[in-house]
Amino acid sequence: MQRDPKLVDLDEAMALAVGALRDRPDLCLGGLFKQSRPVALVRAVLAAGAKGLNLYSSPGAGYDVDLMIAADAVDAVFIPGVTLENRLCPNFRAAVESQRITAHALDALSVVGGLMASANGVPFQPIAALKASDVLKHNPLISEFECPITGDTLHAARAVRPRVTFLHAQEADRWGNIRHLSTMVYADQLMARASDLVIVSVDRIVEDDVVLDDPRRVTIPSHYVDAVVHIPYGAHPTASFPLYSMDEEHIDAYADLGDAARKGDGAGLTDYLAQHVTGPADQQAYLDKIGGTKRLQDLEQEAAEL
Amino acid sequence: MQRDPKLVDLDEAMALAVGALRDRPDLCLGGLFKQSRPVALVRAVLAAGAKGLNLYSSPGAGYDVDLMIAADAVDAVFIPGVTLENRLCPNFRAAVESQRITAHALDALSVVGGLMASANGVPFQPIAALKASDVLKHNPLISEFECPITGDTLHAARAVRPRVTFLHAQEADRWGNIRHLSTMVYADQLMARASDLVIVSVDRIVEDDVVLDDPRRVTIPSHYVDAVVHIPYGAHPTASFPLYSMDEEHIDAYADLGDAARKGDGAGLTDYLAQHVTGPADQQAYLDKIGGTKRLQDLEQEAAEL
Amino acid sequence: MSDFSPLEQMTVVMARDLKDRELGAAGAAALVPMAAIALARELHAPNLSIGGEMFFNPYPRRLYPSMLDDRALGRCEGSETFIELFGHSHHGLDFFFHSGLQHDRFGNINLHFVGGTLHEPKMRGPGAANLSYCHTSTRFYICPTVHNDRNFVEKVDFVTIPGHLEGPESKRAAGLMNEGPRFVITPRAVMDFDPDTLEMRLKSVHSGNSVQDVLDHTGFALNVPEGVGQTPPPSEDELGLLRNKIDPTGELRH
Amino acid sequence: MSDFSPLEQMTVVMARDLKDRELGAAGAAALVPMAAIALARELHAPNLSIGGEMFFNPYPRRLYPSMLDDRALGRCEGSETFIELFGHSHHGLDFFFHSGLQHDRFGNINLHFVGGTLHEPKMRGPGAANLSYCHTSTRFYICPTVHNDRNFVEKVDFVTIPGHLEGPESKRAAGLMNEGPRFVITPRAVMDFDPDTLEMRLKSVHSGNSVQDVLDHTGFALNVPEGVGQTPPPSEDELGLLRNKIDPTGELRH
Repeated sequence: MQRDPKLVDLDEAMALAVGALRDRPDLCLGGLFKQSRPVALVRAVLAAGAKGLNLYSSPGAGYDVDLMIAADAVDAVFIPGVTLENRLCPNFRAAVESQRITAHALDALSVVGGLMASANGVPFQPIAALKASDVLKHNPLISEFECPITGDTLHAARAVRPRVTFLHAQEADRWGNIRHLSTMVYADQLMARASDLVIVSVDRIVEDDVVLDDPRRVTIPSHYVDAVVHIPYGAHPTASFPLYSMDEEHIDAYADLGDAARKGDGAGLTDYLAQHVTGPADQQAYLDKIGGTKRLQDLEQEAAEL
Repeated sequence: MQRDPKLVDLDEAMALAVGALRDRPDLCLGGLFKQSRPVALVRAVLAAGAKGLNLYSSPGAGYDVDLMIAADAVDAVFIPGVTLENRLCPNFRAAVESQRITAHALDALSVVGGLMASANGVPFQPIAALKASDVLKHNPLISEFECPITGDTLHAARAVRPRVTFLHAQEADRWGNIRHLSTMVYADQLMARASDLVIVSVDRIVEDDVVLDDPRRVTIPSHYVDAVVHIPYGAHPTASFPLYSMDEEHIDAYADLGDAARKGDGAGLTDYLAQHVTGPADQQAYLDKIGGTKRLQDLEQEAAEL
Repeated sequence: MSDFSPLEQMTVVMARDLKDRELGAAGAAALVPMAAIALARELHAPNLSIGGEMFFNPYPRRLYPSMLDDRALGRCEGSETFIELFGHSHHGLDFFFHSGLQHDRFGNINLHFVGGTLHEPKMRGPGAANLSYCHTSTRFYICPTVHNDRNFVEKVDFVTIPGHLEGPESKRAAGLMNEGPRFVITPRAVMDFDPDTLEMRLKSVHSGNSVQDVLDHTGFALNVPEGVGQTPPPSEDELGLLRNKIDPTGELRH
Repeated sequence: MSDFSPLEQMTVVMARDLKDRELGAAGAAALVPMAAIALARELHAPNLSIGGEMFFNPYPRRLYPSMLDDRALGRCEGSETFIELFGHSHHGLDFFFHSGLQHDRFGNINLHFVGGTLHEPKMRGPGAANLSYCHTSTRFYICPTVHNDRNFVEKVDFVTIPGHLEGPESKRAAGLMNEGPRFVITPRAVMDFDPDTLEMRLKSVHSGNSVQDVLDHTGFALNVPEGVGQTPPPSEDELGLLRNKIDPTGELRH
């Protein structure tokens, strides 16, 4: 008998994701802000018509969350910080201000604590460091309780178990053992341990021996992974260090379209979604659209020079 | 101004350790069973006359704990499994049977949960997986409480904060950034995060750039480390993979002496302690005693062939 | 069939019961269980994963008495730490393995002491790290490498690892929801548990042993159902894989 | 003294207040704080550690607007994850930095919304990830890169980051035991807090600004104690290190 690889094509991965999200629409995204976001998987699930999602992430997100809101796929956002860092997220902001989505007021410890509880297999994670912020009055992930050891009032972050998690990493073997080569890995490993269904896009596939020769480089063992998809530049326009840097120009141009839409002119944004999300037949078509080899070489060059 | 290195000599490290243990005698040891145990540091603290210790460890320990008991340095053992794996620990067994030490009945989750709580900075870690064992009736680290989320009865492992932790790793830079090169790291990182004072022995010191060129290889950042001591073969007779394997013959010969002592003939054990613990002037004298270059080459050879 | 050792017989019995796509780990006394898992992966369970004890899918070049360090685990598909083990212990595995100083009629296991009390023991054992897999995992196997009237006793002096406690009612009362111990596999025989009473009973006897031998070496009156036969010995295939690929240094034959 | 930018002035003010052997982190809007920490390490605090946000002691070749990804952090003395950040958030740092959409008289910070309510906001801001360092750390600095009557208001619409709340009593009642915000450092001036009332007051005014300028650009009646002078400008040494070593691409001058 032969072992079954977990390496699948994007269509197979999306069939898994869409089915699971129909069951419970809680989707979690890996990376942080502009690094290692699973954007190709996000575009694919939008192209597949995802709707009504509850979005989770490591505590900071921007472009991809905004894009999903622009594509009208989101009901609620459970992410503490949503920003492009150098500017606000236009569609996030517009959708909250017009009450088309609910953006919960949360903090990092509640989200991370909830994922820790889920990964640890316990009903909650105690938190002792939340005090005095108005965020505590609205936060749906926590409740107060009395510490059984000290008698102090603590917060319990109830287990957060995403139905589906999308991650992006640099490498995997065919069995689904994932290798982040970046310095920062954020909450990707925690999310993989905390989630029901985990789909990972990787820039490249490596031979089995690459994994076995350096097991400590495996950031997420295959056990936690349901499907791996080989998508070169799958994090674009966010970065996948050390392979390529973030495409700030692309994100800024997108944000300009979003701001125009927020002020009433949605044509550019609609066209952007058609050209980049629903239009491209595959990742290569998308890469041609965003500037092709020339643009990608620039981003690789920036990453190589760091 | 210049940055102060954390690299110190063994005497300085022991001055730190002995002072802290006088304050509170809770000592925790890294590694597991026969791998990456900080044995040179253990010998040094025994030679410095440590007494009345409460010993913690990752959930499994053997030779070093038995040695500390043989040297009459231990009051209580808070380690779930104490064994040489191929045989029982002779001095541990004899000391418990004659009620010279208290060996608490514990489990892995209580100890690990207590260290997790300490590392996380919360008063306790909830545990939901402890059921029906007689260990629960005696375990001093946990108490029952009602889950604020589910209403179920859970166990709270109260934070375990060792006063001093000894670890052994393969490499460090002079600033105290630690690099385990072994595949298995066990609870070393967790202990470093959970403890007051952390002293690490390493087989070799590397240049600053070695750390900076591969930050993800840093298993314990300098922040958690109070002192690094350069002690080649500092884990002997336990292993420091991938550099050298465990010296099973040495451990077995020691256990034979322990068993003889348990049955009434303590001369061999007394001599062993004099020859190996209190006798050697330094690590080189110890290494000469245990077989010198020839023996060490064999252990290196075994590790290299794996 | 060529000659085979009791540990080889134990290995193949365990291997045959492990299924493809399961997740399991070998526990602390790992020589025979690790051989069994490796054999199952070679034979009929290529998607069986070894995990839950800080490593995934090791590829050791030979077997070692302990399988918890880099000698056996240095080459594997990923390493974790005790923090992830904490999570696995709660989420559970499909199978695990245990053995102890004492095993009793209901499959309870004692690793702490024999005679006296915990803090005034006549003989102190090693204790145990991992208690939770015995009930968070779907099932476990009891596999001591000796079988005599001192390690198989009517009632253990201390329940380190709960098995079936005192039967179905006590198990339910304690919240043990999974199967618990399925088989007891020793160098002499295979035992299972009566589904109604959860009492241990003889299932099959290894080559070279009689039913009476097993009863003589068991410290309680072991139930012997009708038609207990011989344990199916290792096949050529099983033994070939074991000796050529998994255990080239013959650790199972020492 | 050569010309210098408002952000360079902010940087040196912060750097001068950081001490050797402290542990701190820069927060999300990290350009100026990270420059300040780097400058302090060069000048008088070689043992100051940067940590608590998933990395230790980075050595970026230049500054970036965000300092939370591999552009700035790829070369560092160790990386962690959000799990370790959870621990640091409880154990606290020596110092941290914050800025928001609104800052009020008591140093409270709003990053969530301006006008309306949380779920029916007039203008929705980004929110914030890290709330705890503001009180688990010994102190923090408020350092927005703009200073006008819309981001300095009498009372924030929402307390994302608690500062001194409504003064000493409310702080005590809420269990905020540490110093909280020490200085407010903007492109125009430095403010501190009256030790008795914990109300913000002017401390010094940067070169090119008058006291009246600062008052005109502050949305509440800022207290002006006797003898408020000019902020000591960057020294040759400070500016040289900043421009040659820390910020060679001039991010602080754009």
